[in-house]
Amino acid sequence: MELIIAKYNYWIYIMLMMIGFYAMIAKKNLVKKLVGMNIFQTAIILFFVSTASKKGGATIPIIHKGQEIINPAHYMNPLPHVLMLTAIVVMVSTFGVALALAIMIYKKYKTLEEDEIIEILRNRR
Amino acid sequence: MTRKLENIVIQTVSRLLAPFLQIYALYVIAHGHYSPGGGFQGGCILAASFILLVIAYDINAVKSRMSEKINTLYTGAGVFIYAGIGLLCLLLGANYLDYGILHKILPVGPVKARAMGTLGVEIGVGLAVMAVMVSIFLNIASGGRHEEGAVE
Amino acid sequence: MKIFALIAVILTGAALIYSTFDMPDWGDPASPANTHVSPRYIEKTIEETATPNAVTSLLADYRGFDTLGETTVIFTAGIVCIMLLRRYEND
Amino acid sequence: MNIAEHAPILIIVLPLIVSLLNTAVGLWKRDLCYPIAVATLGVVVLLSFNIMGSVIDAGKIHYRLGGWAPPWGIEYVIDHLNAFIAIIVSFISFIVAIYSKRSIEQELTKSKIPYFYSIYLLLTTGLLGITVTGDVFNIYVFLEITSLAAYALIAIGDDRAAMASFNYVIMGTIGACFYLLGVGYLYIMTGTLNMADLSRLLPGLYNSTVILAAFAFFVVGIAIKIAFFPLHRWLPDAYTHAPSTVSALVASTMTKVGAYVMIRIMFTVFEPRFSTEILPMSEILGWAAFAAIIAGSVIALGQTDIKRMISYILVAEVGYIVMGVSIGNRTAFTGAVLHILNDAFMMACLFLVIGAVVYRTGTRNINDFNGLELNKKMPLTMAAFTAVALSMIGVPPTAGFFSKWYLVLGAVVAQKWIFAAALIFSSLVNAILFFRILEKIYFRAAAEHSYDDGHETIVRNEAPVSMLVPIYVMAAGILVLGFYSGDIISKVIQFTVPEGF
Repeated sequence: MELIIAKYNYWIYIMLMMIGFYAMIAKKNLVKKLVGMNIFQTAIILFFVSTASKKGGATIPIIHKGQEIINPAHYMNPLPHVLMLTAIVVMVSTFGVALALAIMIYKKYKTLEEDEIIEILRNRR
Repeated sequence: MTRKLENIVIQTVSRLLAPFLQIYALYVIAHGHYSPGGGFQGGCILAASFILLVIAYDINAVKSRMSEKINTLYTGAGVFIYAGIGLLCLLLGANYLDYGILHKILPVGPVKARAMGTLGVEIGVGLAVMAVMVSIFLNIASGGRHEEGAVE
Repeated sequence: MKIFALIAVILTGAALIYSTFDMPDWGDPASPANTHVSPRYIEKTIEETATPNAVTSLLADYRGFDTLGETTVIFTAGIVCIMLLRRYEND
Repeated sequence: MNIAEHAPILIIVLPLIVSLLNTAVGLWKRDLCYPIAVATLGVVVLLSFNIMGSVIDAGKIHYRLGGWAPPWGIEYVIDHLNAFIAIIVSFISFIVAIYSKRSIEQELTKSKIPYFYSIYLLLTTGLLGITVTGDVFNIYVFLEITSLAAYALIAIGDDRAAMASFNYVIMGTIGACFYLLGVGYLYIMTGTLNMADLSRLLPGLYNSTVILAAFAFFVVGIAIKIAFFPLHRWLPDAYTHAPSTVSALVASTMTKVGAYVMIRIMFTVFEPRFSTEILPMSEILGWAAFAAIIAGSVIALGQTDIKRMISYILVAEVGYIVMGVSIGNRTAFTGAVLHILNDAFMMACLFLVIGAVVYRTGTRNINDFNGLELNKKMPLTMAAFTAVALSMIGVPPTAGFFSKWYLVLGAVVAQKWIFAAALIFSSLVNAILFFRILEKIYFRAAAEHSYDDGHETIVRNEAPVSMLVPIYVMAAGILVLGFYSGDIISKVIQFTVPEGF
């Protein structure tokens, strides 16, 4: 029980990540792959943000006004949040570019199923 | 007839809502020093107000307010503000992005100058994020034609 | 094909779960992540940057160059979408 | 402002700012974009030589961004290896940029050209950013800039480029995410992101499974990015269907920078003894590299599309570098670093030559070369091609010979005979591959022509000068690097070998 409470955040992130990973490598529809990619990346965000928490009444890292002595244990760790703000932007950008590519592919082949595209390419040859 | 009536309700509400969204976005950008928020979040809200207009009206509603050229310029200008503040620090004799040196040209002390530099940077980020979000949305939604119903 | 993907995923997941046993406990205030570098950002943020929000000061000042990279990424995405998708009438 | 002092940041910021200006200038005057981009890259080359000079004179350069001391802020740490890779990246992107004008005009609509040069500069920014930084998370950010730019540049290629690029997006994202997870695992165990700080803190934690998992994430993530053998599937598609300019740039720089990151992680962040003794990682990587060399060479034999053939050779060449790193002695490591340089030049030159051929004839199929009489149509281009082909095979005194020599010698010193055999086997396969093409270019045409009517005069249709000059710079570079490889090793490469070898 102790173990579960101490580590469950990691286990949840691993399960989410594996769901996304499976969708990325096993699904044939390109948009489903992208959705898997998003789940995969969101799992990583969950992992980072969960490492920022501190038990014992820690709050968001905005320092109260007029505080003379600042105890770091009263505030959450800001660094993972910052890293994830950066990573979220990177993910949004990757997703936008991937969607643009999916639209290009759809315009060219009129389908988003990988099997059908491979079939079309083979016939063209 | 009902459809048209619904349209009127939606369009009016969105049109009224958009300025408030934009004000709120500016608040989120500017108040990032004291509360959760900052350039990226504010830029996204700002972009959402434009996207709301596209959904309620059509693409021309946004294109008439912010033409494509202006949008592209904003995209570059946002990053340019950021990189330019860094270069300014370099020219004033400090390391890149060392905002403390900005106190030479701002009427505040070195520590406050850091907060000022941060604010300038956040504005740049907000501008870039807003322009890019709008441009990606328009391109993906219209298949790159920037016309109503252009997706084939 | 799908079954291989499933096996690969389950194996990776099992290996990852095995590696979690050495990790710091969730919310442990004494974990290295919470004690080595990050306390300074909380303690000194007002003193050094006059910004009470540690996330903002860290994002735009201490690690400002990461954020420049981030902005560049989103700029790249915008330009990429224009280049890949935009079709002009005259060409 | 002292330029030499700030050169490490200027090589990143200069192309970035110019790429912003390029989009604005492109709205107003499209023709200006090309000269601006080329001039900027020229300045970047000068700056990176400047950095190399100061590293040779004064040792490691430390540059604190924002004036914050590490590990709180981001720090640039430049030693011989960084400066070496930075020169390779900036020089090749400069040369390829000169070349790009004509071929891009042929392959892209006019209105997209400003955006092309913007993204080209962003790609260079990203690669240089990865190269000079001393912070593991900063590498991730710049890795993503590079990747996004590369996805886009590949997707504007021929008919099937979009699909190839999409697969690259999926694989590349997995690779980048694994790298990010590796960063996260190191972060939760040590609490820092700075490389120097990490290498100070990590030795106490080498027995933890989390550190092992982090190392595995790093290696797998980077292996996907550099198309290391079992994970190489995206590379041939992507590089075959990309525009020829982009193939030349991306093939010659991205895998090399990836290899650099691998060396950094294995030998700077982790100590060499972790990568070689505590883990059997060097054994695993060595055998995977062995498989990469054999498989890359054998699959290349079966290709008829010349760009695809060279892509598979590139997979084998990546195997060379990883093998040299994994053997784990001084000679092999020297060979690997030297091969990063030589392979960058050879790949760039090969793709540039093929780009010129495609520009003039429109075919990439090796069998079509039979009737083309390329030796008479494009004699200068073909002469350059011959030089590169000899270097790929490893004929002295070309550059390719020396790096292979060091690699084989390293394998022999380590008594790994089978690795040495793989290297020699791959050279033999390269000989078959390139002599097959050279035969088609030089001899087959003449033989068939003799019992033809023989009266039609072959129009000499040489590649344009803006393409020919870069090709010759590269081809000359291969010969010059061969002559000066001793100097390069004694002045630069011997200082890159990690301690403990």
